[in-house]
Amino acid sequence: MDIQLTEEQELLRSSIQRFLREQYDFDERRKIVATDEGWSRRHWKSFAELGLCAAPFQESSGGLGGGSLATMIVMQEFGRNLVVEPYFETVVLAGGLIEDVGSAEQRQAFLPKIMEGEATWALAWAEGRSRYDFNNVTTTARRQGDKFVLSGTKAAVVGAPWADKLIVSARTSGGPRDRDGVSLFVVDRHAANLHLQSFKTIDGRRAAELTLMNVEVSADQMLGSDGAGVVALEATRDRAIAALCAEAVGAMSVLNSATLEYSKTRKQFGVALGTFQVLQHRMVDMFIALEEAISLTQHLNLSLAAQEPNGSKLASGAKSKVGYAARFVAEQAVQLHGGMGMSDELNVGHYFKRISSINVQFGDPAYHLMRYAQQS
Amino acid sequence: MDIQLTEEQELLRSSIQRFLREQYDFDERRKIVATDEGWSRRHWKSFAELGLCAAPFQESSGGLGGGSLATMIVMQEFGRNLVVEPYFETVVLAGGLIEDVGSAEQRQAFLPKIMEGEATWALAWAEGRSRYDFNNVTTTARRQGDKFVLSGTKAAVVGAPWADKLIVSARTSGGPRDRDGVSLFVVDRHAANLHLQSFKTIDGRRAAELTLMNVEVSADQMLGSDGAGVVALEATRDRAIAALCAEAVGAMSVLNSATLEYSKTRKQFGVALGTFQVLQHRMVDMFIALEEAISLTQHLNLSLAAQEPNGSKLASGAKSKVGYAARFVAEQAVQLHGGMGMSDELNVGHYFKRISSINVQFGDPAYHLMRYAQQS
Amino acid sequence: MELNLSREDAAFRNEVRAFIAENYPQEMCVPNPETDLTKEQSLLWHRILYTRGWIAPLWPKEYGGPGWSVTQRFIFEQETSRAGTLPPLAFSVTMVGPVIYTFGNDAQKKKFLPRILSGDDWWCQGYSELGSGSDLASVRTKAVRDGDHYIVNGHKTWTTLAQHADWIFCLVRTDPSAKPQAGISFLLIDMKSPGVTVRPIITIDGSHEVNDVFLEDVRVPAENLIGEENKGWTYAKFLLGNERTSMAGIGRSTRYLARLKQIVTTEVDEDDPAFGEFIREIARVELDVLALEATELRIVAQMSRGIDPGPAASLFKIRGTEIFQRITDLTHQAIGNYGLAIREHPVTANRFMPGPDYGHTATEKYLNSRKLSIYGGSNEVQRNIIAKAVLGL
Amino acid sequence: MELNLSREDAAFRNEVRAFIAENYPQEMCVPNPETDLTKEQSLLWHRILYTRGWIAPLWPKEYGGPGWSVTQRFIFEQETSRAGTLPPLAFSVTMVGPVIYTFGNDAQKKKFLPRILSGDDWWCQGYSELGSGSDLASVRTKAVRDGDHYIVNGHKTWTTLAQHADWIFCLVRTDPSAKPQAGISFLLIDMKSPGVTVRPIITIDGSHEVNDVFLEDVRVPAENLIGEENKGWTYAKFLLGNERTSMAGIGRSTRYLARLKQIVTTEVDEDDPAFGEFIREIARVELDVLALEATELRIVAQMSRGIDPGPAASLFKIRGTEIFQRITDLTHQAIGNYGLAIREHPVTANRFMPGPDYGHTATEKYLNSRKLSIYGGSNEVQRNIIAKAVLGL
Repeated sequence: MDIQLTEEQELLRSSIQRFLREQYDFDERRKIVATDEGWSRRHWKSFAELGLCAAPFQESSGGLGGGSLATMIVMQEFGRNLVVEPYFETVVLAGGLIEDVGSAEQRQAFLPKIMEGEATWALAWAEGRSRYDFNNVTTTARRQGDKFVLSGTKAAVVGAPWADKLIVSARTSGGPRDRDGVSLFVVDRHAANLHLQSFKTIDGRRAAELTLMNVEVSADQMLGSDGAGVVALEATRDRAIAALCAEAVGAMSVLNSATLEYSKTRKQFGVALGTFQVLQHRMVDMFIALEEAISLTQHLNLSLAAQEPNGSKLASGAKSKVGYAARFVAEQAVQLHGGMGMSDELNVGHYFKRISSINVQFGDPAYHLMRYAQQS
Repeated sequence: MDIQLTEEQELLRSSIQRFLREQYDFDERRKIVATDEGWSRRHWKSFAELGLCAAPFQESSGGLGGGSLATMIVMQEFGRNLVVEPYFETVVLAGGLIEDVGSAEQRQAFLPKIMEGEATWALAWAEGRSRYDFNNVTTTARRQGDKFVLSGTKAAVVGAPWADKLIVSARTSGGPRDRDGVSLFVVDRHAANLHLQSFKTIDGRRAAELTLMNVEVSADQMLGSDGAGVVALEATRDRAIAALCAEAVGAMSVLNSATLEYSKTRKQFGVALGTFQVLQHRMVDMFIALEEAISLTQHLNLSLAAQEPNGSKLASGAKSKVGYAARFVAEQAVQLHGGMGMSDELNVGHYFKRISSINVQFGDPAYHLMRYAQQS
Repeated sequence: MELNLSREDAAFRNEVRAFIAENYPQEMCVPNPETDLTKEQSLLWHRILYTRGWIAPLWPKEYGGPGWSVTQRFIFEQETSRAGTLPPLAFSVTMVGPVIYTFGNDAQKKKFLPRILSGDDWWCQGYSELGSGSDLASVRTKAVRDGDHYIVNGHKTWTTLAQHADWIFCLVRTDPSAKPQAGISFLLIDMKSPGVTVRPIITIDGSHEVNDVFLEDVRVPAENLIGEENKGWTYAKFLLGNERTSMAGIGRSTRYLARLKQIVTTEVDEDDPAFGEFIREIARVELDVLALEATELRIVAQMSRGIDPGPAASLFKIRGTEIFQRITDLTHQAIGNYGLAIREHPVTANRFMPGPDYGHTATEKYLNSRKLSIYGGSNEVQRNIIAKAVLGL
Repeated sequence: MELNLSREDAAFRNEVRAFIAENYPQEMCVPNPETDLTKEQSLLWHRILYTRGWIAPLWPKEYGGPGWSVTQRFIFEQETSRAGTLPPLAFSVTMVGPVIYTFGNDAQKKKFLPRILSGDDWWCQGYSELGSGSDLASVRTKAVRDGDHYIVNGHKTWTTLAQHADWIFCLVRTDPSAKPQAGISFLLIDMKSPGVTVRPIITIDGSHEVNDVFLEDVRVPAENLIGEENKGWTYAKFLLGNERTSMAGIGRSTRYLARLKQIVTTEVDEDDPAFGEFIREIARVELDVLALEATELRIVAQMSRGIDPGPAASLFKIRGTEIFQRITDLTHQAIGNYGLAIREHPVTANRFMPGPDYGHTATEKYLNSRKLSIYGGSNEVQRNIIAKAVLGL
């Protein structure tokens, strides 16, 4: 009932842990974030060599067959170390989509490069007014012979500035908020008439707003069925949430340990902070929040792995509950660190910001609470 | 800006305080609640002699002209002493309605008896499925010559079992949820074909469910204009809320003092409860909740007295915020009293129950929060 | 949430379900079984379980337990509580029983255990005293040795269902000079002994569940001492651990949550301003239940792999009671104006109670459940325990 | 909420409103005035108020205050903050100024007060130290008397806008052997003194508001000592009271709340699952603001009747910061996906920032406002103060 890891999974986890411990401490991460690209191609290559990029994919796709539990293991450790490389965008989002709805040719063309760490991807589904609604697409894709011509603007595409490939949702039919008629396209980041305006994200990553002005895409670059993009994105979201919850759990566990440690050493009014009962109970609530988040995250990942029918509802539930729990833990970790918690130099604020970012990605806790409530 | 009481108001307050201190301690109240009627006609008479029953009415109606501020003063003290006599039902609800929309004849017929403490009233607006919506009326009043014939069931009418008169809302036109078409009627509690099923309320009072099977009411017993009952009830609700908030503030202030006192004397683990920081901060939050409740209650009463245009919105706001604050204070007062807080013998639980009851009357905090939000 | 069960375990679950469906006494299906049943009615299901051999899932087989695995016990707990069956006497089966078979002598085991299982003896708990509350070590009831007896004097309070009890297990001070925890003994007292008086305490919901128990010069045979004199604190703590573990109350919360949903559907129109609030709050508490259940499953899985759950019991106690309080609060809100009414006790069908049947116990449940964060070691004390035992603070 | 004002007060309010509308510098209307202005830009409004004689509402007339009533001061505070004007330098006008005119000698008053009013001197606060936080009495910076100078060594931190400061007022330890509070003095130090180094601290929102200030063998003339040696704690507490009173921040919260409403109206469709949540939470925080404002009015009314507000400042600090944090939190949520973006500092117009203008500072405000419950005496410490001073615990 609890996740007792298989030998393989234990191996995966300990190899990530060892690598990150040796090569990805907070100083190293800070240096990576400060580079132009904001992520390290060298580390990316190492992740691939460790098998992380191939871990979740099916063996029939050339992957290691680890599925959502492998993703959970990777993301939790990445959460613990605030890894900024575009694993989530490339492997979980794009890779998952390609494996899920891509044609045999597309899988063959794209997945090996992802698994080998030779290509990074980004997923462009959001628009300025879309909020968290996949239906709300005004970007259009007009058929012209064996091509589609894409026009529109996509917002807040994390990982886009340095991605090799983009997956873009665009409307091939239907009205601006119809569920049907949205299709997905693989677009080269260097495609003609595609303009990127880059910006930094709260958690030290790079994102971009895309403007497509008649970008031509070969028809065989449509991913999945014509008009069925929303369904594919919804399944992607469930996997994305499972991964983000695991990452949040990793980040929360570091915040809890750091806060506890700090409270035992830091003195105020002549005694350790941790002797104040109010702070003790706060940390107990942080502990409980983490325990519950771990439980729900495992439960969601197991349910997705078992293809339980209520997986999508459960995903929203977990995104909400884990999101609220993570926000509580992050806010209290800063509060209990006092002034130090506000400083950019300490790692605590960076975990806070990654959690704030996770809570925005694919819908915030309030959105998913009501989505959970509305799903029968 | 703050309410600096006039000399008259100070006199009113101190006379109530003296009376209640001398004649209405918790044991006396317990005895009153245990009687058949559940309230004391003797005390009721004393209240009238003190001028409380006449206090809020206009001088032109024969009252003392104290308005909503007088009501506030009375209700706050009644809240402090958990007074169970039907002041709210008779003076605030019925008296207010009669003064507000009654004809000259009706005012003359009914108000003097109310002011002299010779009649008690109850207001029957709710029905089984109405929840907090005045529009939702299925009880009908059919015109027959110079009479109306009332049929239907009214729910949870506090004070009805021993009231002399009832004000009943019934539909004279329109569909079951129309805003227009609800009218108000004065009905004698002993009227033929009117059946009462009595029950006890959570706060030690008596209420009844009314069944009207062709109850005949003379047409001149219609209160206010034909079909305009909802508007009259809404104005009544604003006044009712102002009074209930004041009562809640009175109850909260006793709970806060009692809890503070208890925490200073009661020892656990060898020290006074009040030395535990978690409980200290809890009591600080109870203190803050009370201060804010006092502020909003005064603000509402001043606004109603000044007939500010946004009074009704403000009433909902206060009902919500004061209601949440009172619930928090009540629940924590019980919690901090530990097992004793659960005992029927201590007064704390009775304040808790009166607050629970206030939170139900005329709409709970969640209802009024959204009503507040929806009022422009 | 359903467990992924092995075929054997699934068969067991079906067996339990069927047994409950066929055997749970109709007589016990009253609005509020905790308060509305007589002593004899309360014992009906206990005796049925006893006959079936299922009365004491946690007991070792040699003392009458069924010999179940951790998972089977969990399944049984889950099925019985989801079905809303009245749990067997916790003070007998869950609390004093394990103390007797763990720390008692052979004579005590032989005398008491069978009658606990059969329901012939009804036990109550003499822990709390006026002014002790969650601080049990401050017990003041005295037991003075007098030949082969103890003379006991004191006043126990908040004693649940003492009005039905045949026996009471008491913490008593046998060494007034020792440090608080060191001078306490664990004594079994016959409620029929001269000098034992029970006085009802009515709680704010109007019910009579708890009592004062006065002990005046009660002569208790020394053979009723459990274990060693002055070592009672050890046994008392052992017992409290057992008490709290069961406090997640997932089954109960799941049932009350389903009822709440039904009430909201019936009572609150979609255009009611508060409709969205109910939907949201129900979703929130449902997720709280789900997360706590998933946590319980993790712990059960760890236990079945031999890992000590540690002070997880405190987490279950805190969150389980917070959740149930929230559900009863929302249920009280959901019935609207009828939330003003409360049943009179003792409950009879003759008294009029307004509104739909499903709302009749909402108010008293809301009031009664306020005790959950106080009794059994207040939630503040549970947080202290986690702070110390888990966080090392 | 509008005050019921006398005719005179109403005229005054109109005068203030008109003055702001006509005189507030366009240059200061930037997305986030607290971080986006240069020193000189920050001072523009200060100097305009100075010229008008309105720079120091709380100061006695003899030192340059306008001689307003409590109500007028309140009106001025309300109008300026609602209009979103950048408050004059709090460390100069609100904090050190009153200390100087209350506890300083004539020479100090003459030297410092006029330059505070004119804005010629920019003051910063040397209270916090690494490892002291809300526990100010644990100050370790040392000042050793050497003839007619003090030699100061130490490290102050979280010093707001020290990068602009001409002077710093410091708590320093002059008697290391005394009890913590007893050995502290209040010293004014010229930031241009040799041995003073300012090092920026970048906070989690990316901005540079606070600094480390290192003091190495800084020679400070003894004439810069305020009051008596070792009595600094008294002056420090006096100053903190002034700081906290202004922390209700009703005007600021009212402005940010209005902006939040506008953002939600624009960004969140009615069929968005979270729409109802925004409506509800906005209503809730609006009522919180209303209740706090009504409380402030009560206190102001009491003060104008000569009643000491006592530790009400702590209540305002707690609730004012909780409210503003909640508003910035909701605003960050309201901008949806754009909540991922954050401006880079120092801010220039050249850098691309996605989404509508009104969302550009939402993320950094959310992050930055986390400090409010920490700085100026953490909210936990404020609750301790109320527990002690109001509740007598």
